[in-house]
Amino acid sequence: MQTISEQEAKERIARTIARHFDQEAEAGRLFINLGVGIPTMVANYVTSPRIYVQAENGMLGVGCAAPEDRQDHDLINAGRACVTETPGCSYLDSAASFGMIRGGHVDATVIGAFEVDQDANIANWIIPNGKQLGVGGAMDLVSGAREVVIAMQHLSKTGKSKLVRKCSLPITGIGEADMVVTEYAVFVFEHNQLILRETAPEITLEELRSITEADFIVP
Amino acid sequence: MQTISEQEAKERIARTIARHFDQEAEAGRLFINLGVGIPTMVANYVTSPRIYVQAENGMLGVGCAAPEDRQDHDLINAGRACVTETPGCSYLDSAASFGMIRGGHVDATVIGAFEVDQDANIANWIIPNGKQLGVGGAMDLVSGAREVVIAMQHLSKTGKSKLVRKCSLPITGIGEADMVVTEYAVFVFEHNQLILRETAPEITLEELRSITEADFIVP
Amino acid sequence: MYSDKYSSVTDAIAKVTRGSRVMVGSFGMAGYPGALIEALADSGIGDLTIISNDLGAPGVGLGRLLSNNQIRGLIGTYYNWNPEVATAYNEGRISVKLVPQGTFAEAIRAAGVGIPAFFTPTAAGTQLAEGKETRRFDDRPCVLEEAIHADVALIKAYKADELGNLVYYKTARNFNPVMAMAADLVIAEVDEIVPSGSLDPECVITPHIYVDVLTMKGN
Amino acid sequence: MYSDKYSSVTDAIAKVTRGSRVMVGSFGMAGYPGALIEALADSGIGDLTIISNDLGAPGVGLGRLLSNNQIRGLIGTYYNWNPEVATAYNEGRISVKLVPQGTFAEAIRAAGVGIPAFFTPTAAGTQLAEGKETRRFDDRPCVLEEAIHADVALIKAYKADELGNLVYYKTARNFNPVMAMAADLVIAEVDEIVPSGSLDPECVITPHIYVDVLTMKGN
Repeated sequence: MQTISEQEAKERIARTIARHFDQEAEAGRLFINLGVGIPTMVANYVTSPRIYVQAENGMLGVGCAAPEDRQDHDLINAGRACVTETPGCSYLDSAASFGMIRGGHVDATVIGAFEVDQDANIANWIIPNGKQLGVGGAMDLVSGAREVVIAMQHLSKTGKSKLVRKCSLPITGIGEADMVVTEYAVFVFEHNQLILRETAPEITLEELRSITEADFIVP
Repeated sequence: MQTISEQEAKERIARTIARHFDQEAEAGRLFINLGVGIPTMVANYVTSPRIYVQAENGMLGVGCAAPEDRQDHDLINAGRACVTETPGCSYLDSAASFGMIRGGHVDATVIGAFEVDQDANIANWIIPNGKQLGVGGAMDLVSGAREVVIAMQHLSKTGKSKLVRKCSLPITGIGEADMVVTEYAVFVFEHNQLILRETAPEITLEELRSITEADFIVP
Repeated sequence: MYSDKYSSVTDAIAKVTRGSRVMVGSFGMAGYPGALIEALADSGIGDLTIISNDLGAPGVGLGRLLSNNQIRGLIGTYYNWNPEVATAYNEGRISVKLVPQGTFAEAIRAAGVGIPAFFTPTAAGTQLAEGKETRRFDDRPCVLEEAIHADVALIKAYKADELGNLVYYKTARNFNPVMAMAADLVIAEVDEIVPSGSLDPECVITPHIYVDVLTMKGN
Repeated sequence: MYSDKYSSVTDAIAKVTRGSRVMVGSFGMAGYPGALIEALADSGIGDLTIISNDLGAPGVGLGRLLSNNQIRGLIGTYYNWNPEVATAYNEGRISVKLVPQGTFAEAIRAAGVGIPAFFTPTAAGTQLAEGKETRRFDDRPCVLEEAIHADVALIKAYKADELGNLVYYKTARNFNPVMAMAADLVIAEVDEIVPSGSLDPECVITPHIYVDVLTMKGN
């Protein structure tokens, strides 16, 4: 099994998700919300003009990152990065913005995760080590967005599978994951089962099983 | 007991309430909502520049009735009368407008009533005769506005007291009335008691008692 | 101005099917999608549940749907402006569910923002709270009200941009923005379509994510 | 421009008393009432409960209140940007109530619009729903959340008119408009005060009914 650099892994995950969204957007407009980290990178790779980015801190139609000389610290996304406007964008207060999410109007959210289990439970808000104290919009997003796409490296820093049988960390939502994209594979949840959809060229199915704790179905 | 014409009665009620609001507005701005009928006439008599009219169909800062040659049928109050703007007015959707009312931000509402009883219950939304089918904003207003002022003629068309011991018609709200203004008297509810505050010059206390079914206290 | 959401009034109304729950914006005749309603009446589509504040006047606007026997049920707040509603209800031809106006607006917003139910002090202890759970908060009785959702919303806005962002005009705003969030299919009748980016992003009332179809009178 | 609501920053902050529940608008440093917070930190007023999305950064902005030991409790969504919060919490110096960001925004709005409690699918089945009533709607578990109210709200807006109508600037809007509805005393720090009538009535975000005090930095 060939190893992939962290940077390469992240870019591949973002590209894979961007391709998925470009395909979905062929049927019509697609409204997406992107979390911090790999999820934000997805915006760099989507090509469809019918994809619109929502930021839960109160903006629909978020544009690309603001160039250094044109940063406005009152024009930010939920990761506090300075962004730009797109034509037809609009601003919302936080209740209206989360209403848009909770009401099921946002087609997809891309988020990172510490763990996802084979029952589609997501753990991405806290590692109970006493150093973190925050949930932000994570729970609202996984329960509100129509499709929840998990963007994460396959293995933790210590080499453990992040796709697990059962989440050991506090969960963010019950059974909310719809798709998991790692640098080695794409999985979807259908009918309460985790199904393998794609495998990266440098990995065999056997190798994938060996680095994946969760049970998955190969169609 | 001297009789008063219906027109005179209505104008007197409206003037009395307007005077009450002018006094209240000496302490600061006063936001009021006016129902259809006598309540609307209150706007003609208030003199304080610190009184602002809210219309529950979605406007704060309602101006006077629109002159016939300047009517805009998309600029109306809740009685569907064409109105005008005042400087600093604003428009609201219905949820925001009733949020303003339910949230206790509107200082007072003036409404008519079929009956008010001595426990401050109000009946003003329906006479169960099968000809009416509507509640409108009546229940929201009596439960939401900080002060509920009832503007009604003392007697019904058939000469019965509208201030009763116990409402016989379906109620609009429990114990919500704060003040009742008729052409003959002003009453307030305090500590669960109906208290007489003012009497018109042409009526004696004895006469008032004889035309009032509800028990009231004379301080 | 071209919009990929643009449709003729007739094509737009063809999306309404027999038995649908249809929300219609308006307060009296303010903010009323007139061309859409005329087309719906002309279509003869029946068995409809109409969710609107009122039902216009006899044989006029929404009133035509009743004269045409297209209505199975009504959910709304105030039918006193159209006495044919009480008649049809008394004769058992239609069902009518009366809701206090503020609760009606809030319940529609709730559907839009993914809140299935909420407690409100409005109507507690009245006939309109019968059969509903009541619970005390801060020693005040409150009624549990469920969200009101629709299959289709027919709304009226002033201007749309090409994307479908909407702004409204004065008190024609009323229920239109909340209904735009609360239906599976949202059809907006507008007076004008302007280029994307020409509406101030701070002043967009209904972001385009909520709008499926744009149409204009006379097209 | 003169406004009868105008006050110096110092006089405005003098209205905050020991033990108050204080809401503060902002998301990170966007839409942050900086002058008011500096004055609050300078005042040394203690035993405060701060209701805000986050607590800025260590020793900066709202973070100063923690360094100064002015905080008894926090209600908010995300303190990972200020690790001193977790430390103070672990050492038992402050209480912290974490709320999902969308629930937080909705609960503040609820307080503003007189809704004492609502059901939401967000957080159902997670640690943040422990001890809360859960009920199924449409077969989906939902959590009962209560409104969040404050004694004082410190908010940041862009422009006010003389009356106190407010408009915001881009993503600096965030929690400010909902907090403006949800406190007994609302103090708004603005960049500019313009004449009444110079803000478009269609674009006012916070009507002046909600605003008690206007203040500006450096005054």
